[in-house]
Amino acid sequence: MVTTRLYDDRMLKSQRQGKTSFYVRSTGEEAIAVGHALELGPRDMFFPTYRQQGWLIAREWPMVDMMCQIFSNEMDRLHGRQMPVMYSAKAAGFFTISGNLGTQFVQAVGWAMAAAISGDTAIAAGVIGEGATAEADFHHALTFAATYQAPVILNVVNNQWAISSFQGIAGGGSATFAARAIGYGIPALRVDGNDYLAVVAAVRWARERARRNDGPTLIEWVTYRASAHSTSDDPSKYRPVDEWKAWPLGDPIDRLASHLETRGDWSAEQQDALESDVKKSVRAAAKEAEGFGTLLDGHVAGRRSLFEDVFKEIPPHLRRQRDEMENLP
Amino acid sequence: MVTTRLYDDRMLKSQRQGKTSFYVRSTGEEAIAVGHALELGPRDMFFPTYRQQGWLIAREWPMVDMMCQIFSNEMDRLHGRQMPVMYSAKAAGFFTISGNLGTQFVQAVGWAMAAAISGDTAIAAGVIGEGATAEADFHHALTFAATYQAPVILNVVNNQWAISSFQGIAGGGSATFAARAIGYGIPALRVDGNDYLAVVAAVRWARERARRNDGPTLIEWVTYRASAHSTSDDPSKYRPVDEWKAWPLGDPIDRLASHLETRGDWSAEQQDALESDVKKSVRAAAKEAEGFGTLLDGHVAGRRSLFEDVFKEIPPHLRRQRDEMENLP
Amino acid sequence: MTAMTMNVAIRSALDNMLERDRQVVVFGEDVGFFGGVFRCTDGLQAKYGATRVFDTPIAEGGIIGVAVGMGAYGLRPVPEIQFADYVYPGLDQLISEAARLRYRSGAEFTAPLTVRMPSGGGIHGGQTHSQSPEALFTHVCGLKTVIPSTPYDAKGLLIAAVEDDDPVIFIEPKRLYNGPFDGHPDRPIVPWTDHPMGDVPDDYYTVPLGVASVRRYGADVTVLAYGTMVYVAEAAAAESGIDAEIIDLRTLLPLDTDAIVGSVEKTGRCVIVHEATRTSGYGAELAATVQELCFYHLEAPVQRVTGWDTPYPHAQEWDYFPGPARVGAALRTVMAE
Amino acid sequence: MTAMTMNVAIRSALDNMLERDRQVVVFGEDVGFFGGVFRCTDGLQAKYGATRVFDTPIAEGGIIGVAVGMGAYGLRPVPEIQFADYVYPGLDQLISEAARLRYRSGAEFTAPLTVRMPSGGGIHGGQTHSQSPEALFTHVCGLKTVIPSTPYDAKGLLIAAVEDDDPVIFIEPKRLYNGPFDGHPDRPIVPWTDHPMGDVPDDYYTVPLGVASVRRYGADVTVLAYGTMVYVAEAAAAESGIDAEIIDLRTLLPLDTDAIVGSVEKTGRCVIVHEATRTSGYGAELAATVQELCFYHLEAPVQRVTGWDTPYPHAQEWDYFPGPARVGAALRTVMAE
Ligand SMILES: Cc1ncc(C[n+]2csc(CCOP(=O)(O)OP(=O)(O)O)c2C)c(N)n1
Ligand SMILES: Cc1ncc(C[n+]2csc(CCOP(=O)(O)OP(=O)(O)O)c2C)c(N)n1
Ligand SMILES: [Mg+2]
Ligand SMILES: [Mg+2]
Repeated sequence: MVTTRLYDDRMLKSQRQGKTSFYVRSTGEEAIAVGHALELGPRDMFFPTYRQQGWLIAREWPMVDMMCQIFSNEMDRLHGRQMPVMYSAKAAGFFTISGNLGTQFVQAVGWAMAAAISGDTAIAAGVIGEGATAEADFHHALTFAATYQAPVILNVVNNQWAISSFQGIAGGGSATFAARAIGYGIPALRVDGNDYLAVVAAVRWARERARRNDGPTLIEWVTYRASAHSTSDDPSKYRPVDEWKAWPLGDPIDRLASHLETRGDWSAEQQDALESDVKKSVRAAAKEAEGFGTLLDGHVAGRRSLFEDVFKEIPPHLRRQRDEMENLP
Repeated sequence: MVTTRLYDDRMLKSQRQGKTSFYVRSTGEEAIAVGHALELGPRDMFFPTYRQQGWLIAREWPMVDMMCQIFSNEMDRLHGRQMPVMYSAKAAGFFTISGNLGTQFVQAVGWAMAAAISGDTAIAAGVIGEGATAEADFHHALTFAATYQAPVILNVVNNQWAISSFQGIAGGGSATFAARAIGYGIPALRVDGNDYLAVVAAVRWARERARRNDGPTLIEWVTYRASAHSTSDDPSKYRPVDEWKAWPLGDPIDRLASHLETRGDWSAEQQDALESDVKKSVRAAAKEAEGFGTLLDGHVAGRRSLFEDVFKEIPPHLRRQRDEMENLP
Repeated sequence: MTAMTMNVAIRSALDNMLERDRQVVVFGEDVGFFGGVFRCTDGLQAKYGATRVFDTPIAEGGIIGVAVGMGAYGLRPVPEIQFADYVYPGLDQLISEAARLRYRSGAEFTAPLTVRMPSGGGIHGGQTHSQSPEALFTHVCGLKTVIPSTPYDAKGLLIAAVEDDDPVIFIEPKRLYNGPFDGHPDRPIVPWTDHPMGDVPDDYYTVPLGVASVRRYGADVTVLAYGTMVYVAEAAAAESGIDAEIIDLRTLLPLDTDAIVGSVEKTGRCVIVHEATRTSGYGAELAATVQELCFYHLEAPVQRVTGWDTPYPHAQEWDYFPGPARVGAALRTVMAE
Repeated sequence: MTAMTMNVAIRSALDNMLERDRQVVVFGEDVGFFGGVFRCTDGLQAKYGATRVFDTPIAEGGIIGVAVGMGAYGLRPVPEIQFADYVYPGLDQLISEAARLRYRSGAEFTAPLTVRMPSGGGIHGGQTHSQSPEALFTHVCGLKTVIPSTPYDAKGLLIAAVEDDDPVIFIEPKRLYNGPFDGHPDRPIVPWTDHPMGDVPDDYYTVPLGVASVRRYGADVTVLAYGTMVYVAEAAAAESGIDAEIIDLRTLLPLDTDAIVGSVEKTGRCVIVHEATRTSGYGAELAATVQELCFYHLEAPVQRVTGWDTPYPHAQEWDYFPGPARVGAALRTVMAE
């Protein structure tokens, strides 16, 4: 969680410096992704939103690789095609992120169905923001998960905000998001997503249900989007500027640290040391990644790759278009 | 209900005779549409499916007009454009039917929102089959109805079947359709849809809630599709041929008649007399409508009207296309 | 070889692929127990079990959505959309997801789906059982679009589509399920089982995607058609006595441009026929391409004969359907210039 | 007259219409309290109340769905789709419902919606914030499609769209919100507030739908463009020194065919420019139409300059964007023939 927080801070700074075009922080919500990453198995598949970078960090995915994606540079495995933070890391069980809200939630169910069809015990976990639960994909995910009893964890991250809209606009005023599951006959939990230990316990429970083929579980994670929606957003236009300071439910990092301190397993000094160590390694990674190029210095992925991966093989009309591009004066 | 049943029988026969291309009966489900028609107000709007013809009959909409639509003849107000049974009758509070499942359910919510925005006490009632609840529109309807507390009745007609699929395929195996409402904080009822008096009571309750601006109500009507899905369907391929004879929940017409008989308000003779009267008037209407043409005699709506009502005014490109059609050798 | 109708040929393709490849799964509304409203999957659930051939909830968006997830896992899903008119709720998953998965993940994840759907009119289906939305798919980069016109091609192309590692939209002209339809509703159709092109091998074979087929050689004018319209073009050529070269495109994307250019350079004239509405239909792309590539060979403007820019009507469907009379008129027009 | 950016002009149109017509309602994701991510509805909720200007759940299908119901009731809904890339979940309600309501009800029910959405790239938005899906709408009979290129037109066309009794897709080229963009990202843009075309009346006025505007008169070649591409075409003409006649289509459907034919008959050459992917893009319809109607006047094949048939990339967006160099090359090509 600490690493995720500091990674976010650094990337925010990079965005401000023009090294990338856009950034999304997960401040305050780190426990959810990190808890999933550590509790799900190596062959399970996570269908994240753009606010689940904590998974990659917790799985010790090379930070330089993540940053190269952010900088769209020549080492970016996605060839500069995707907006920053839209990682894809199959080997880490991290599905390619879509800019379209909700779409991946039902795909997680399809993946889980496929695993079940194949007699495989791997499971899937989908993530959706409370705002995006209004999309069709949420309903489809629950319907298909219920009908086929798919081995999937359906996570609703209720961080209270969807850009400028409070959760009530998504229907959170008249019922909880956990309650949505009732109508489909899917067991559901509503969990304090800022309590790392609660996250671990709930994920384990749902994971075991899925692994034993007892079917899907929906978990509503109550948390709070402490930062702006993204670097394109100015929350002062729609919520009190200092609302975040009240940290509804408390900063998950502080809460875990003070729990450990109370138990005598951790100290403020250790926390400081950890943070300064992590800061150093984040800085080192950033330097290394910047060395491969950023949007600022223009060392971005080549344009030739534009035409690759539209299809498995480049069809004639795309070859003609690529030639046209390359022969431009 | 009797009229609806006999109307359906007659139109089925017309389809067999080739006077129309297609027909859908509502056998066994008549109470739901009829109860709505008689309990909602003249300015309320009903968003029906193709199995709600009972509304028009109960509202005493001219049967000849309905049949002209079935026969696509020159008196068809829809100019032969729509498949049979896809009526539109604004003056009867009956919204134009879509061949696409589900789409109208959320439109009912929009209509109700519009009434509320306009300070109007008219309300809307949407209808969806249990099979079609899996469509996105169902979820959108509930989400928007909950968020804006729209004055709408959201009816799920659970007739157990969606063409060949039992309700379990739509998720009805793990929870009731009424339970779907819980997650949105919408009050819901699950009602015996073959008990006409229960229909009346439930519609009244939901209507008053909406009228008083107490918000939406979802009602699951438990009923049974006694006939084939449509004239294009052969249910013997997927359910016991005599299943319908067991009339799950009982024939709504018989049940009401025997209730009235028990109370001493009705008799078998009266029932017979009613049926033979109705049969006569249905036959007379059919003769009259057939006089205006049917698919069999080819006296169908003219082709010129093909180009009207695509837009309010015919744009130049459609005028050119119409000319081209008319100048064909 | 067995005499097969087109829906039986499609079922045979699915049967072969379910048998050969454990990754193939088939599903959709009424597809499992019942065998599909057009019977294309009849008997497959009994043969391969409800785990691999199954019914789905009525939610086209959900059907494509789970198919994308299944494809990412490693299966080869072959979902059916009951009518092409009902694909729209699934378009977001097709456009934003299936078509983009390979690109946005640098080929880590792919969506090897084949989405089957019956299209076209002529069955009194009105505006919601008659549409031909193929042009929409061809505008989406990352999707391939295929439309067969014979049982033989249907089977071979479907197998090729299922084996293809990209998402393929497989459009089945429902007017051809039972027999070739030449656009004369008053005449009986010859069932495929009595037609030479209804001879279909029982075993596995493929017809490659991206290759057109010349259905009639001719010197006067090139007709570009696909699906049902191939037979309408044949009827129009026969009735008008114009020596048309009729190309059945079979795959709309990727398009067999070479076949088109070769023919138009020879004939110098081109008529394009489709049943979909005219404006921004696939005929627009074809006409634009032909004039780009064959401009100096063209003796007359490329003509489009298409459905009118109106919804498909119920009672007047034969006024809507671009039948042999309209195609014949276009042939005469280009020949007159 | 006030100097307005395009988003301010749009807001002004909504303001005028909310004031004049009680039936107008404005809604969408982040549209109400916040005023929209592009600020097009800023201040309107404060002025007209949350009953008429409001936030919606994140469900484009639901947004269009309730809008259709509202329109049937008698309101004039003006929903916003936050980015055109997110219209797909709403396509079924647009295609199957909004576009068909009048037709299938014999004009008993109508859907006088105006669906606003920002389109186009050049803001580092990657594949999900850069798309130009206009061609899809033009293939759907029953929808009108409008794309303005100046603040003045944006306001006048938007008012005309809101007053129109048919469903109108109103596409806002987001690269033009702040100022005319000529395709040179390295050069500063002139903000609309310093630009003559940023002068916009505060009061109600309309610019009629279906009428193109000639942005530059010329004798050598006709350029058909809309939205951002109008400025790219201007830059290309200026840089190449070719005397191009540049037509800003403004409405794609219904199309102002007369304006196009008049110009191409004069110049004998035609270049079409759009940012959307090429295959089955609206340029295909334009090219097909031009060759149909002006065949005997054409001296060279109609050329299309478009986005490539790939998703819109993030880092290489200037390689994707059809800038003045590509348009200039096409102008030179047609002049050389
Ligand atoms: C289909 C679609 N519609 C709209 C958007 C624009 N959008 C991006 S993020 C966002 C808010 C999402 O809120 P929520 O689901 O609560 O997730 P959070 O940002 O809080 O993590 C919106 C509306 C989008 N990306 N996709
Ligand atoms: C969007 C869409 N998908 C599929 C269909 C094809 N279809 C027509 S009726 C039907 C079954 C509907 O079942 P249900 O909703 O339970 O209504 P019922 O027929 O029982 O009244 C199906 C799948 C359709 N009309 N629209
Ligand atoms: Mg949120
Ligand atoms: Mg049903």
